[in-house]
Amino acid sequence: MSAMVAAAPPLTRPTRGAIVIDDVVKIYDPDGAAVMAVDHCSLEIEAGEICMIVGPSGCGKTTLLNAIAGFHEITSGRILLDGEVLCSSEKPKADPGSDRIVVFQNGALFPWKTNLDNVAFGPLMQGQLNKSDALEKARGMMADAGLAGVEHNFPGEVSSGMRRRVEIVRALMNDPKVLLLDEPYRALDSLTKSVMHEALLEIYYKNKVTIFFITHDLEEAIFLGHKVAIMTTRPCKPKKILEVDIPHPRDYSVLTSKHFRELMEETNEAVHEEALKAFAAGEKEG
Amino acid sequence: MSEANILRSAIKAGELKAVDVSKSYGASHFTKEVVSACSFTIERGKLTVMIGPSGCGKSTLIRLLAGFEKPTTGTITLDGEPVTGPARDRLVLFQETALFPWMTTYDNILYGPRARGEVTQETLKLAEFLLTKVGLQDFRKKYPTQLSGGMQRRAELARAMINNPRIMILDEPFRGLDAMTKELMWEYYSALYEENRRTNFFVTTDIDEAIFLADRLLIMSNIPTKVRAVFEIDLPRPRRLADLIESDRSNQIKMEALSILHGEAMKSFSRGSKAAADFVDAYSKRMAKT
Amino acid sequence: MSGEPGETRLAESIVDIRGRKRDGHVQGINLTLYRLLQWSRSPRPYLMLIGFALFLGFWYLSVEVWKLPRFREMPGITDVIKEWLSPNPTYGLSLYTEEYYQHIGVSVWRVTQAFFLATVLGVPFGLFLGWSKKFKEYVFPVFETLRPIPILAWVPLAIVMFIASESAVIYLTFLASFFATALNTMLGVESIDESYVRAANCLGASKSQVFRHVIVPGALPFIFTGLQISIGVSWFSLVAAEMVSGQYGLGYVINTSYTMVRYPTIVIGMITLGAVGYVTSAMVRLVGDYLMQWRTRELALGGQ
Amino acid sequence: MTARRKIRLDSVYWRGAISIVVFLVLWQIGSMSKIWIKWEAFEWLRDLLVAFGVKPIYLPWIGAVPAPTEVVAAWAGVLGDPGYWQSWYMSFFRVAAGFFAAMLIGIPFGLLLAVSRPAFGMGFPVFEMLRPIPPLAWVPASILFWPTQEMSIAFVTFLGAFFTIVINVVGGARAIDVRYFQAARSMGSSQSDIFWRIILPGTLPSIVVGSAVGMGITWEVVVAAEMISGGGSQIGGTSGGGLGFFIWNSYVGGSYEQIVVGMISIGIAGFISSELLRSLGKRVTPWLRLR
Repeated sequence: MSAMVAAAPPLTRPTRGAIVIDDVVKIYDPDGAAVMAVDHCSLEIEAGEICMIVGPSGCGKTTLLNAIAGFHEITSGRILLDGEVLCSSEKPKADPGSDRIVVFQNGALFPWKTNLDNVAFGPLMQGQLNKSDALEKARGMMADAGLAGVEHNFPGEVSSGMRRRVEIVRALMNDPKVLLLDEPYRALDSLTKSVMHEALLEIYYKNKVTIFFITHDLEEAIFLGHKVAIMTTRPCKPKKILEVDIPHPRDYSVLTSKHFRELMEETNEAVHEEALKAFAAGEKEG
Repeated sequence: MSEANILRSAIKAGELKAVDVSKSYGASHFTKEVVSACSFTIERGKLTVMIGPSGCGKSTLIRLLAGFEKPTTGTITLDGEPVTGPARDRLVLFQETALFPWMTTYDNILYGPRARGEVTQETLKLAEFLLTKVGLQDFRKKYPTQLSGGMQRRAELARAMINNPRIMILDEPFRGLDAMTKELMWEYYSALYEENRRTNFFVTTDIDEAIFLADRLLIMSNIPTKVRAVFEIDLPRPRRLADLIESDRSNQIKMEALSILHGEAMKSFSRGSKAAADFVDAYSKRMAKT
Repeated sequence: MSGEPGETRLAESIVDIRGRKRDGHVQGINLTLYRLLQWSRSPRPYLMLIGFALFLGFWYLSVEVWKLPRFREMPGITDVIKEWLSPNPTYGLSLYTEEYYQHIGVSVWRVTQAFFLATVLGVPFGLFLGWSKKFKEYVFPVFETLRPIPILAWVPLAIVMFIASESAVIYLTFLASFFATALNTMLGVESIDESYVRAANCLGASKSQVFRHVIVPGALPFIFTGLQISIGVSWFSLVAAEMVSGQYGLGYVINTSYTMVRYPTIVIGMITLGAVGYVTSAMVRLVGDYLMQWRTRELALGGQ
Repeated sequence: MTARRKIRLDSVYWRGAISIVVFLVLWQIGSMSKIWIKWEAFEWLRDLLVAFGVKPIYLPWIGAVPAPTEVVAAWAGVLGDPGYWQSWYMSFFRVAAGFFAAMLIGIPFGLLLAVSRPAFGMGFPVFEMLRPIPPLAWVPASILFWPTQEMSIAFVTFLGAFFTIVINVVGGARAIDVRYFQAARSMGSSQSDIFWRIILPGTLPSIVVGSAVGMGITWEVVVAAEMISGGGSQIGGTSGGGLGFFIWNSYVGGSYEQIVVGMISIGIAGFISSELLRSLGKRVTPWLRLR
């Protein structure tokens, strides 16, 4: 947080972290009844882009994220990262790796490790750094993200907003190509949420990583994203792609600008429709 | 007479008045004041919204209004009579659902009348009407754990309305819902209010929710909480989300309210540990801009 | 009936609004002092005294004063205390006699051996049961068929299998603890949230690193629940084993003091067993709290 | 049922069956060690045992245990004998008596402790003082106190289940979220309303859990009490019957196969009673099932 936003160097796009989702289909078979979660979804995300995935709860957005991260298989289609095949019909399950790190909805900081040990976990496990270097780098990155002072607390002792930031720093410690965020700010109250948005952008401007961000909140999507993909209810596929042409670096005043409100109106209708369909179908909370 | 008219005619909207109420916990040198000399009126038939940074003591205030706890000083009166304990004329919807998990939706809704032994033919008809009103007529036999978050909230609204309280108190009821269901619930809840004009007292930390719902907006200070500012929201009713985004008046109110709220939120942050200072840093940058 | 609003609210409000600890340890000590103050001022200690007075009073009156039917033959409270505290007890067992501590020592040593063995074997076994599906599918059915057999049904077989009665007693006590530890450890591993394992995979941890850094610490709370049950169960089966086939130990003392018509010593044996059982399980809890710092601090924050 | 899923279920079933068969085979070989240990092919094993100071007549521990085939033969023999079934009945009767007494007294006592603060203040510390004493330590005192041997066994089985049930009921009742009381009270419920329609249903799941664990303990205690009072130690009077006594009697009579028959019978009896309890528990708490 120390570097003033305005003074940040003009934003140059990195050359890595481009994701191509090509005609992906995913069919679950919970006790026999085949349920299609993803229906021929195709989406392109450029390197270093913030791509927001917006859709009603339980529509299959998380299934897409799990496929990219390599937790679940896909039934058919392909997913590429910088041209290499992550998973395809032949190799349905991508193998997880530190180039694609997930930040989970209810958080996955190890409660039994201090915040510092959590952040240093990645490089330590992969043996890139020895213990003291890893802790040193971790301390630096945490201070950089405004988390100095909570290194030796356990995750359970700090606020949920702060836990979110520690988790993102833990991800960035491994210099990933892609950050996969699954509704990270859902449980926060809106005042803390607004601070989290700025903190995320702050970290993004310094680390230039591609962000695949799942959310229900349209305002959050348009405020943060370069690109907003609005998904249909289950089975999900992109219904409308919105290129958000508000220049980066952005900050909160964007929210009340005229252009932002126009973008909101343009997409609100599409999102509302899908929400009603999900609402009517009595979808149990995703 | 249709059930809707029965419901509407039976409503006696109440007026809740708090006169320099304060509440502190603990004893000897360990006391902690949560509410200090807080006075406000929840006008009859109005939807009053209270907003303040999370953890500023709003929930304690709600427990005082509902009668679960007694204020250390000051008085709370409903239509003149002092509030002594929990009663059917002041019903609370908590942040997490308080539907009884071991009762079906139908039994939950009929709990109040059955507990007071006031189940008549009319009550059963009213229950049917409310079930269809909240769109749960074919979920009557389901248990709360089988309903989605949005459905649980609507079932709880029905359970409260059948007891015909003079004032409905809601403590951030839509907080756990995802943004889309939340917005649908805003429109649904405000339509419900506009239909019955019962006195409603709604607590939240979300400024958009507050402006969309409120006739009158109370902005609370940081802990120990007291009323910091009052806004009359004169937006036309019935309220639609689409017009909220366009109307300049609502955006203007939002910016004013936000500036006060940030001031209060900053005070609560600045007292915390070093990390809190960074939050203040983020806020001060934004304040410089708006 | 509602929870004590004052105390838990206070714990929350003392800790900063965003759940951050206000100013570290100074707060902790004052908090416990304050809680002690509150406890002493609340009716609880006095009620406790009344409760004990009623129980012991009834025991005294029914046996020694009113001499109710059936209660007459029971040892009275005064005889028990006199026996327990006298330097040269009529039946040779009191706080001052060396033999008393010998029996306690033997029983405690047997439980420690059995408990240690059950932990060393039960925990890894439980971890593997929870960690690898295949291992569980092969081994768990056998485990489940043996588990319902009451431990004490093993007594005769144990005597046959282990010629020396000492190892028979240890085996029986071990068996009870082993089942409890293994089962709870397995439940612990299965209770770990999927996203922790996934997060570790993302961060490049290998299978064995995930096992060491996620599975073991994650299952720790359940493991210690299991150890608490296991220590209780081991005392349970030790008593029976000692009653049937022991030469030393508290179970043996209780048993022989019945046959030798030394009734007060029965009660002394029972009380000692209760006390020693309580102390050993308290020790297990302390070790648990120490190993799981992160849980104890989290619970303290929540006002527990 | 898609094919993939069907195979999955079958393989789990087969793996379980294979592991039990392997266990039985190993057990059989171990028990027959009396025979094959003498063959010269196992000369090295005998020297090894001697080196460990064990007489090389059979494998340590497992060698002394009768083989599954012998056990099955003994079981077939015993099936005809009415005494065997009579001991089943005696044990079930004693477990039922002790268990239901513990439920009848334990649940109300637990609810009383949870509902009224003074009762908890007075009762709980005494209860906690008595709880660590293992139930079987009460056998001598119970035999002293109760006139007949049957009642003393029932008392000890009662104690075994009582402590578990009370702890679970108190824990369950106190864990009910304060929100439910506040909601009920503000809708005008009386104290008895709150007890019957909030506290009792809210505690039901913990009662079910407590009774399942309590049932397990009653079986443990019955077996021991039957053994001890059935001559298992010098205390014994006349034969009390029951599976515990059946096992002890087989041991004294020297027919080790019947010991294992008795053990397996008790295992099955215990399994049946806890399954019965679990299905009853499911029916009593339908809202838990439909997670």
